[in-house]
Amino acid sequence: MPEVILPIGPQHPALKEPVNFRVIVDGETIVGLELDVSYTHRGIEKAAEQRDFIRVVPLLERVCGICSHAHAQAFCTGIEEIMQLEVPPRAQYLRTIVAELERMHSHILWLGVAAHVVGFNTLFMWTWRDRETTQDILEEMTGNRMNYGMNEVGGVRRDLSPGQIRSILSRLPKLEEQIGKYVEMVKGEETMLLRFRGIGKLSKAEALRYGTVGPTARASGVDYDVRRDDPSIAYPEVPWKVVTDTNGDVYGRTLVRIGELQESLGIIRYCLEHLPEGQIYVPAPKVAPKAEILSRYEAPRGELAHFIRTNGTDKVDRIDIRTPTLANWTSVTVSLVNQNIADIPVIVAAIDPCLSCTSRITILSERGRRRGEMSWAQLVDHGQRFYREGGRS
Amino acid sequence: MEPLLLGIYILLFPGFLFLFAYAFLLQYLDRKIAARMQQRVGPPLLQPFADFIKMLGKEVIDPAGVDRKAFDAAPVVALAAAMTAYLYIPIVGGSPFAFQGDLVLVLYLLTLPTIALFLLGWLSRNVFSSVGGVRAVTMLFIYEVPFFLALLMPALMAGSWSISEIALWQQEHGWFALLQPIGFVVGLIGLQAKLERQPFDIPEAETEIVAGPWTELTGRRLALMHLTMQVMLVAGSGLIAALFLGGPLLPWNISPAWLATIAGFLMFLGKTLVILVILASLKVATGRIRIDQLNDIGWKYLASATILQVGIVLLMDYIRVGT
Amino acid sequence: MTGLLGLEEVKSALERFGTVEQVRFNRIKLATTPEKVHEALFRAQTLLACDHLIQISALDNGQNFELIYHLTGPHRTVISIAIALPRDRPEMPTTSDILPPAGIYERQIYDLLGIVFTGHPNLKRIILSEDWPENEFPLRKDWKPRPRIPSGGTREEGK
Amino acid sequence: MSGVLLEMLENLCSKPFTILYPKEKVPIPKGFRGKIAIIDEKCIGCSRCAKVCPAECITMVPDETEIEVKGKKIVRKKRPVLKFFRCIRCGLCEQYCPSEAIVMRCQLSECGPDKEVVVQ
Repeated sequence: MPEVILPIGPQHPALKEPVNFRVIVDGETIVGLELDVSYTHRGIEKAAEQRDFIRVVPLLERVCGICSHAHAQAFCTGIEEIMQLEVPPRAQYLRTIVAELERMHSHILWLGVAAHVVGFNTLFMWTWRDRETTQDILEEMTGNRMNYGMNEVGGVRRDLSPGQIRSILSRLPKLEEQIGKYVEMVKGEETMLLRFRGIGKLSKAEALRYGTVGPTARASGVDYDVRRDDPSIAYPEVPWKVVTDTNGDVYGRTLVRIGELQESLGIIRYCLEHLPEGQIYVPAPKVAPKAEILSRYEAPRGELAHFIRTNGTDKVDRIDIRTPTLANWTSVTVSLVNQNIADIPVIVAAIDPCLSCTSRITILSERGRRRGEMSWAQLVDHGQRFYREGGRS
Repeated sequence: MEPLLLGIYILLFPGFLFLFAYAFLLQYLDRKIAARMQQRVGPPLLQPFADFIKMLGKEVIDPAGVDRKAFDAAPVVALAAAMTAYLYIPIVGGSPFAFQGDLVLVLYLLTLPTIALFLLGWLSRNVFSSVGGVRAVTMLFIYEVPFFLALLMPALMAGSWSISEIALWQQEHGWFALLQPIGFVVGLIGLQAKLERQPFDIPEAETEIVAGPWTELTGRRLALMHLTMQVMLVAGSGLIAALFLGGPLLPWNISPAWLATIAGFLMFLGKTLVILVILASLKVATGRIRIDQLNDIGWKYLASATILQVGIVLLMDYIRVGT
Repeated sequence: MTGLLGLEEVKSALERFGTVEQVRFNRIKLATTPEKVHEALFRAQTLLACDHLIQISALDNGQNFELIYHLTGPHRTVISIAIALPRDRPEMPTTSDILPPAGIYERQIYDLLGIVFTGHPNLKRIILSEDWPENEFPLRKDWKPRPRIPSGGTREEGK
Repeated sequence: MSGVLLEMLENLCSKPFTILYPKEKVPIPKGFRGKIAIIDEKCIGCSRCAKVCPAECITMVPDETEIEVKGKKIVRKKRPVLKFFRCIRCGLCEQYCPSEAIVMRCQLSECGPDKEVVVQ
């Protein structure tokens, strides 16, 4: 069978969001790949320049559905630093609780999607069933299951009553038990191990070179976690550790995410038990002084950076958002070449791509390892000719 | 058998009418058990039947440039092959069509749907379908050898090439599942692969190649292919039940013939259901493996296990005949 | 993980490219010119062990385009290398040869602000849809949405 | 592997987790940000909700009405009108309302195809 271009997406059962891969396959092996992610650009950065600090927070929350709190938090902590606000500790703890609950639901969701991608639908059903617990807790805390609307400049918008704290604490042991089961399943389920081990491998040097962030980087042994490296909110006061792994493949990323689930549970429990008394909010001035700041936060998918510049008005002059998925795409295109087509969804899913918040694209650079005698340019030529002729095999 | 009785046998019971009803029931049970194991609710009883009727009524779309006649014929051929194979499976006592060598015919007929699936994939001129079709055939070459070897071992030991006679042999000597446990396990795994269920749903891996050869199937073609797979499930589990679990025959004789028939029929139902539960559990407990991994597993473990079984059978035969 | 970088350390490595100042306890900023940025990034990588590019922040301040490269490393200090490009000729050499992840960020900046990175291996449209009109850069301050100009996508029926 | 089998058997013997929607419903927790509603007699017409709404779903229309606030009678000049399906349920209007005249009820809101529909 000669090389065939296999179009995957923009609408495809494996993909939850619009993305287009044009995979050039030789039999079952990928020899080349083009990605196109530009289907969901919404111009949020431009829109954010037109809104004041109260109204921009809900907008930024909607950059991404899963890590909505992360975006709002990166922005709020940045603006608070510019305004030099002292946010009360209770607000910081509440932010931490929501942030870690969000991380938990994101990682559980990822585990389910990864299992679904390798055809293990049972784990998918079970994880999504257990994810409901975190969603219920978030709904009770914030009033919404997604896009919580918890942050604002100066603090948080909702408080926790002692009754709610007790109710949340009582639900955590069940969740912990389920997470323990996942660890066992991921380490013991043969078909999943077959599909995860040695797939999409990135060495530590490669992970650093291609600028990976978050669990993808930590699975390759890169010891970066913004929560520790550039601490904000309540993280310096809470005992927790950064989870890293040395496998560097999809299996390692799974282990890192499950390890982080357990850490997050510990953080939530600590924060609930040691929730300081006091205000949850300090009134924020309407305008921010002229300044610029790079606000970083570890979103569930990796390091999130908001570059904010203010110009002495009640609106931001420029907000530049770098989402974790954008940083991880380069590594995906590199690690896909020479893999099996059956592994495309696994490798892509392993970085937990969030396309709406990325809405950006990459095309495989010339750095893709060359295979056989064909150069990359020849291969692209060949592929395009093929495509024009109808992609027949 | 009289022509009238034979007609009833083929058309009504335990022929095609029963076959379709039972195929839908097995499909329902399969889905229901899987759903409950995943803590879902699962479909209602008539869902598979409703799906079938609905799909029959849907518009048939011809992909551009496709050979319509071949595309129409392939599902029909596949279904006919699966239904014919079913006629040789003993259901209420031996099959009236039994002859020496019907085991080989059944194995051949059960391979036809896979070939039809490959043809459909290849004919539809869709890259997903082509890749899926190639995968289906590649998989055929991997699992077919151990599967056939495992299913032929009972014939070797019973000294007959007729499924009904093999079932009869077990009435006296005990089930082959106990005599040839490795063959039984390989047979179940091979059946799972033949039916393209997890962990062997490689040709129709939805997260990779949409639906593989099924991608361009619509309307009645899709309905017929689904029905083929369901009939294959009945025929395959019936075949395994006959070859390894003694089929519809009881280990002892029951005096009135009609009672024996009913008991045999119940045995058939019970045994196929047990096989279905095993297959459904396997489906729920595993993810999809890759084709190269299947290649490894198939040739390294399954094939060598069956060869081992062949050796054991030959040795046992030698001892038995020698003494 | 090592301790934070001191201002003196950074100064000794990067002072030759421009002014170095400490803007936050873990952030040191260097203001330099577009021609020197390549060398500055290389020195930051080799001498200061910066192995991670956080972001290339790009903005339009009305007079100039500003680009700020944020780098970090195991020392956890963010080194920001800021440059300004003239609005009338927004061109600068690419940095994707020494920083592979910069390739993607540069394409994004090219798409939204129209800054051309010479030597980039594949400088093509990335964020905006493929039928977005040429030479319309939405993040420039003087850009306003104009409904009369088709900006890609399909129109609603009957309009 | 044994963990998976154990969990499978456990599930087989327990009730399904699914909630069959029209027949059973999930209880809505207290403090849920649900259907938005304006309590007209409390509204003093200050327009703060319209200013903070990120989705611009609240507009003020002229409406001179006499209302009673803390025992005093005042005349309000405007009243808010909701473009109901634009609401993104952020809860900012509820938070910024000085007279608690705009609330989010513990009740699921309907959906509709037209964003501009005004629901009173």
